[in-house]
Amino acid sequence: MRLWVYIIRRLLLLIPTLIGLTFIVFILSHVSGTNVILSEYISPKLTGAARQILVQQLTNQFHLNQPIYIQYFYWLWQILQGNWGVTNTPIFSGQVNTAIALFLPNTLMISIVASILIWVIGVPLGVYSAVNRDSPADHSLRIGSFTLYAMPIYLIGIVLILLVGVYLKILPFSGVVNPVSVSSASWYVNGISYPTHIILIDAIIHGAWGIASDAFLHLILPSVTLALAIVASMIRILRSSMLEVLDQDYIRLARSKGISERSVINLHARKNALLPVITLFGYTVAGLLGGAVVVETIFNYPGIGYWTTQALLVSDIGGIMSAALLFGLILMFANLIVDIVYALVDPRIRY
Amino acid sequence: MSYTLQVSDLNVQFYTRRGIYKALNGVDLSLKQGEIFGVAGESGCGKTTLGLTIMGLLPKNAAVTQGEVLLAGNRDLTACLRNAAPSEGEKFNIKQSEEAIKKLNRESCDIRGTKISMVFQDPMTSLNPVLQIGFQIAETIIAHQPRPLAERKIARTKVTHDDLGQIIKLLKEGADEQAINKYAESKNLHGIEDQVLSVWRRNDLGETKKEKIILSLHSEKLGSFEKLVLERVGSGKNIGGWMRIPGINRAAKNVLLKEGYIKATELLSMLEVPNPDKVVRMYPHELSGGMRQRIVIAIALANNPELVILDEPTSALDVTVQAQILELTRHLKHRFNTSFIFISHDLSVLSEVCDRIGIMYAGRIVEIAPIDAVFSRPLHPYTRMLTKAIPTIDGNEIQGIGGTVPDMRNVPIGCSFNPRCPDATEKCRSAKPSMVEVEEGHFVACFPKGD
Amino acid sequence: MSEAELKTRKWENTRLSLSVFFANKAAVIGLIIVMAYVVDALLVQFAPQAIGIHSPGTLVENFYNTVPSPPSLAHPFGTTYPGVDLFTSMVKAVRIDLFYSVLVVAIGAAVGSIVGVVSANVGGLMDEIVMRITDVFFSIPYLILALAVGFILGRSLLNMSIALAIVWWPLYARYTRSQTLSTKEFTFVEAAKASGVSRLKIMYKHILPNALPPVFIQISLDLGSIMVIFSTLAFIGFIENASIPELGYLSSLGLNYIQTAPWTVIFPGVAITLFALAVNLVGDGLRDVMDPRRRS
Amino acid sequence: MLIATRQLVKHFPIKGESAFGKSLTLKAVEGVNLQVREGEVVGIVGESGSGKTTLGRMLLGLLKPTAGQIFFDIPDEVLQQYDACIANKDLGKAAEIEKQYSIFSKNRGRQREIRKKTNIVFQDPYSSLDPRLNILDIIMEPIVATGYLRSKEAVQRCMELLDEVGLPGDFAYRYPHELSGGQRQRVALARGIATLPKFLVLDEPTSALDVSVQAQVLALLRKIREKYNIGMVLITHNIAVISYMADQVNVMYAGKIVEIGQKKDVILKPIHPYNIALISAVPGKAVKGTKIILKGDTPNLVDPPGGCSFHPRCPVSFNRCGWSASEVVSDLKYLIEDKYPDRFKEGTNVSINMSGDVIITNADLISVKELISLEKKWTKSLAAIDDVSETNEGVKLKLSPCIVPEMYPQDNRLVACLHYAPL
Repeated sequence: MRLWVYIIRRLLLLIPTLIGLTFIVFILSHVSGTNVILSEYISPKLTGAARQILVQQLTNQFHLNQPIYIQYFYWLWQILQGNWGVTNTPIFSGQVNTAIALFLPNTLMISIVASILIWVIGVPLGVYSAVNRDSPADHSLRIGSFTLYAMPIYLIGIVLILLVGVYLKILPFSGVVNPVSVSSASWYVNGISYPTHIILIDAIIHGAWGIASDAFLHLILPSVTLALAIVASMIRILRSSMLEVLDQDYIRLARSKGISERSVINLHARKNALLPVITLFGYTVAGLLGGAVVVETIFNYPGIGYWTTQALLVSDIGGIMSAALLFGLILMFANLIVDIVYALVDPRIRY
Repeated sequence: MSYTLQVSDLNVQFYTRRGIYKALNGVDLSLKQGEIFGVAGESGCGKTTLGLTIMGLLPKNAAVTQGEVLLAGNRDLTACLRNAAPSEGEKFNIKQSEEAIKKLNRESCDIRGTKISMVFQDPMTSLNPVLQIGFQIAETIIAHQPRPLAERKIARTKVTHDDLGQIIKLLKEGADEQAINKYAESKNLHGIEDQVLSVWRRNDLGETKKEKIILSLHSEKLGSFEKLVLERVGSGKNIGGWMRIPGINRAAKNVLLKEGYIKATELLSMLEVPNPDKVVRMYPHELSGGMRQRIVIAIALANNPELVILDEPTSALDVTVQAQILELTRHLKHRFNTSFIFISHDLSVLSEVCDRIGIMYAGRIVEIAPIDAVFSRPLHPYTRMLTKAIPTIDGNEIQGIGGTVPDMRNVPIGCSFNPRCPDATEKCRSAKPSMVEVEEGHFVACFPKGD
Repeated sequence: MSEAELKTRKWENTRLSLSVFFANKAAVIGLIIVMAYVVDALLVQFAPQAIGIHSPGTLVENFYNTVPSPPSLAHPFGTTYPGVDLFTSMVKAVRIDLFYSVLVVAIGAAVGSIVGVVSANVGGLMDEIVMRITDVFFSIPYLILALAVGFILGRSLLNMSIALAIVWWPLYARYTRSQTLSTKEFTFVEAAKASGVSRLKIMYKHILPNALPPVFIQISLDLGSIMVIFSTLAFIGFIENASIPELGYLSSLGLNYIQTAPWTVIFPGVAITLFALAVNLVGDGLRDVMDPRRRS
Repeated sequence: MLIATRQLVKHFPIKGESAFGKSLTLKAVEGVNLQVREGEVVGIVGESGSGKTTLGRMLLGLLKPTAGQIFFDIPDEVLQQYDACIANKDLGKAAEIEKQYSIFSKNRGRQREIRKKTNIVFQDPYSSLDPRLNILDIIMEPIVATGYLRSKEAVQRCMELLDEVGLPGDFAYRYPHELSGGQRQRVALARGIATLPKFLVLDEPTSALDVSVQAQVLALLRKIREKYNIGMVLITHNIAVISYMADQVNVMYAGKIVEIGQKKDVILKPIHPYNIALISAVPGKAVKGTKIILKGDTPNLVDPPGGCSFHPRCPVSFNRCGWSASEVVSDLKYLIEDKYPDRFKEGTNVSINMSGDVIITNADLISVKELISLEKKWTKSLAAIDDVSETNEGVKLKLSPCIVPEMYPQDNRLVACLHYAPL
């Protein structure tokens, strides 16, 4: 079974999960009765006859009078066509699609930077603490990762803000970019940068290095917070799987070959130890996206998470449900990538 | 009489939470050149610990309290392990033992894999599941003998078509290895003879096919970077200097690795592995148990070591596959003139292959006998009862040994077999018998019946 | 071999596991902290007056000086936004947090393990369906799913814990299922089947006693992380405008005073971290006791 | 007859990389006929992958067979009657016998009866005893489960059993992890004979034990057999253990029984080629004659070789043994390209045409014939070539049809080898 057969099989497996995901989101958004949905589209001030006409028009538009599963298919058809409904939250109100186009890039930015940090920090530390087990470094690392694992994400964020932002004053800790430096840029119109809506990349495209560096500084703190929250569990998993691998026969055989201890660790042990970490990376991505909600609120970094919490405060059902669906899709895509990477690394899966 | 290995009064102890296990209580052993020495014993007698101690692969909670292991007369392998062991009364310090093991690993890099190598019991777990077979073989060659590899490749670029024709003519006239070596030396094509001979010795190819392969060995083109690496390694210098930068270092290693794969193919064809060039690219999980054990043996013999320790190599294999491996071991013994230590719990397997057998009980060698003497005239009561307990296919009466294996935390004083020994005397319970040479080459650690 | 011998045999076995546990200093410290939290919660629940707490259920707000004041003799941990004394409200908050976390773990573990055990044994189609359902639950980040479910049920603490339980049971279902499947591989299960023991009896006499202990350890490890998630949900404003003493909510009160009054957020946060850390240490210690390799 | 099986088959479905749809199956056991009399010890010997363990588990009903019947406690004449019915296709009567004697019959009484009269002892002493129960509960389990004795007498019975297997009485309150391998295997044996069964399956009982402990356990097995006249099926890969314990011996290879007979015939005078190689491969000086070293590995059971499944490795295989076209093609390719490149032009190509014959393109008839006669002795597959003819497509090689060997009687034993098939 070569690689592409395996990938196709994974894709086919995605379909039931996808249907399940959309069904859950549909149930959640429709279980509280149709009037809640209508309240989304009709401003409370509208009353009397005008309200009736609008209600009637919306009912047949959304087929609200038909049985539940027919509604589901219509709703799903709407989603597939890209019309995800409407949301009104303090920071943004209008079509969900534009909200996504606006906020998604920022969240992806933080998540990707955080993932890179997790792998760059997590792997060497996990391997190091397993190799010289019970050394002082190992103990401090374990205590550090235990504490980080036990700390709620918002506490990590606040501690970082206090330490780095307030006390040392070297890193900005709120918003995406310093409004002063951006006000003059032509491509930055009331909070939205064009063409990619990510200020850092747009600044680079437009060659405004000052703004780019400022945007980058704003990016560091949220991603570091997110990374610290997840790196703790990764170090724990990597350390225990590394310890298990170091007891295996093939490591003893590698040592009996007389090759240097460093290559025994890097070539033989590390690759095998990473396998369970890769499979559990799907969970860390879930933690990442979950964490983004909190991190964006603390650093008021306008991403999907910030939009979700705003939607929660004003109980805007459209926002929350589309956010849940969006996060679900991102996670599913991430899990697919994780499976493919795993098949690449572990030959036993491929054939 | 040159001994490849001398073990004198070796004592090893394991410190666990449930007490101190005395695994080895004074093992004496001297191994002649090119000999297969069998170590037989039941589980818990310390035979695997003996193999691991010689290789220096003991776990953290183990310590060599006494005795030494001398390789080829001078090199003491267990020095740093010994002085890490706690002296009498002092508590075992795991930190110290860990340091000692790290030091030992660094120091014995030039012995393990070249002078001594080891084959473990279960072929299913001995090979790294995520690395290719060729890589795992080439790795040990590159670690210890990068220079011959480089020379082989350079030789291939320098050799001309008629040189090869000349060598084939020599081979056809039945010239032996030295003659070919001399010829290669004269044309300073060092390294070509090794490749030609390994192709010539393959018995799964026809005469003409071999000639075709040998003749195709010439005029190999080299990239500039490859040339640089090979020159450097060929002249004996290791990959140092500016080549130490990670990116370049890996590329340099890959150059050698490609040649390592070719050498691995030759090794595997010598060990009768069918279509070796395909196997080199495969992963361990695609091969059967017997095939994997051959590959582990190939790894062990890659740098033709002086001593190979085989720890129960055939116990996890089927009878017919085991016969293949035992046949292979006999064949290798003549071919390589290395000495082997063959550890097994099954005396009949040892009788197939070994020249001398040492019977171990409770961490000591109680009898050393030439192979035919073990079954015909066993001297030590334990050996006598052991040979009687093995069922054979003509359905003889078998008789077990009373009692159980002694608890290694408090080994019985005097001769450790006395609780289960039928003719144990008062002397056996008090004094520890030393090895006595009853016949030529036949030693036993037991008081003669009389006193 | 009288009854006495049997008892000493059992006692010797537990003595060994106790010695393994208490040799692990960290686990002991963890145990002490957890005990402290539990005692605090019980005291507030049953004898609030004993420790001078008047209204265990609500925050005592004092709107005269809403500006948070630094830690002083009167207020050991200082006060937070609406003039609420942090120390007493934190003491009150522990009860609520602990109760709801335990509730979530209990529901999640109960539902999860039953589903896991049954699907591992019935196998076939049912097992496949359960696996697909858990896949779906795993495909949404648990914080978001909890948000969405909590939002539908209404934003009260009880609904929040039900939302978390709904999100958390698939984890236990998967874990119990894999434990049960690996226990079924042992040959003593087949030996029991061969000696005529009924499937049901094999289940609760052989498979469960060997499969469940590791699940209990996983539960103890999760108690800490559930409390963290619970307070995170409260922190991002899941509870409408209730003035309920909850550690996450207390932290959120001090959110816009970070620069001037950092203690308003730090102290409740540390309280949660301490508990989660302690529970993890205890869980780790228990795992060493269970793991045969470490006992030798 | 204590136990009799008829055409027993077991295929395990595997989630393989089948070509979209056709589900692959591992053919573990293929058409096995086994017979065990009261008090007789039948040895089943074979290497890994020969299906002996699967067969053992099916005899006790732990695994449901894909096809075939297993009868328990069936009188001999009813068995002959059943064979006759099957022979002349009288399925009605056969089904009726099956309903009455098969071990999978539905009525509960019969099931309880069978459970009481049969049991099993496993190989690995460390995983066949429940770590959470003490020895008393372990041994008592079959007694209580089948209602053989009430719990009060059961404790007494356990003490007797412990004494029977040579363990001190105070072991009853110990836990499995406090015992050595040999002691655990004795406890497993005590559990096996707790309800005085008439039939006991021993799946590699002594392979995990040391030689001295193995000798004690084997002696104990012999004593129990004589004392209680228990019929046993001893499954092992160790031929010496078989020669010590068993009366009748079945040698299995790739899911089929290749030789059945008394111990003195099958082990001392083996005639099936695989059996000869197996006996000669047994280590130890006692084996006379030269050693036969088999090439290759145990066959892949997902699509086993056609005809006699040993033919690819068999030193004495001949044309009707079951050589398939693909095997002949691969051997010819190897010979043409590797061994005799000078005899054949570059463009020679070997392929299989529609009707299953082997076609060699642009090679002349004489050199092909010469090659076959030269290499026939070593490359066995060439023996399957009946005739070589020149056709427009190229040189055509007609292969002889292959026959699946049955059990043919040969000097008072049964052997599945075409050499001994009546012509």
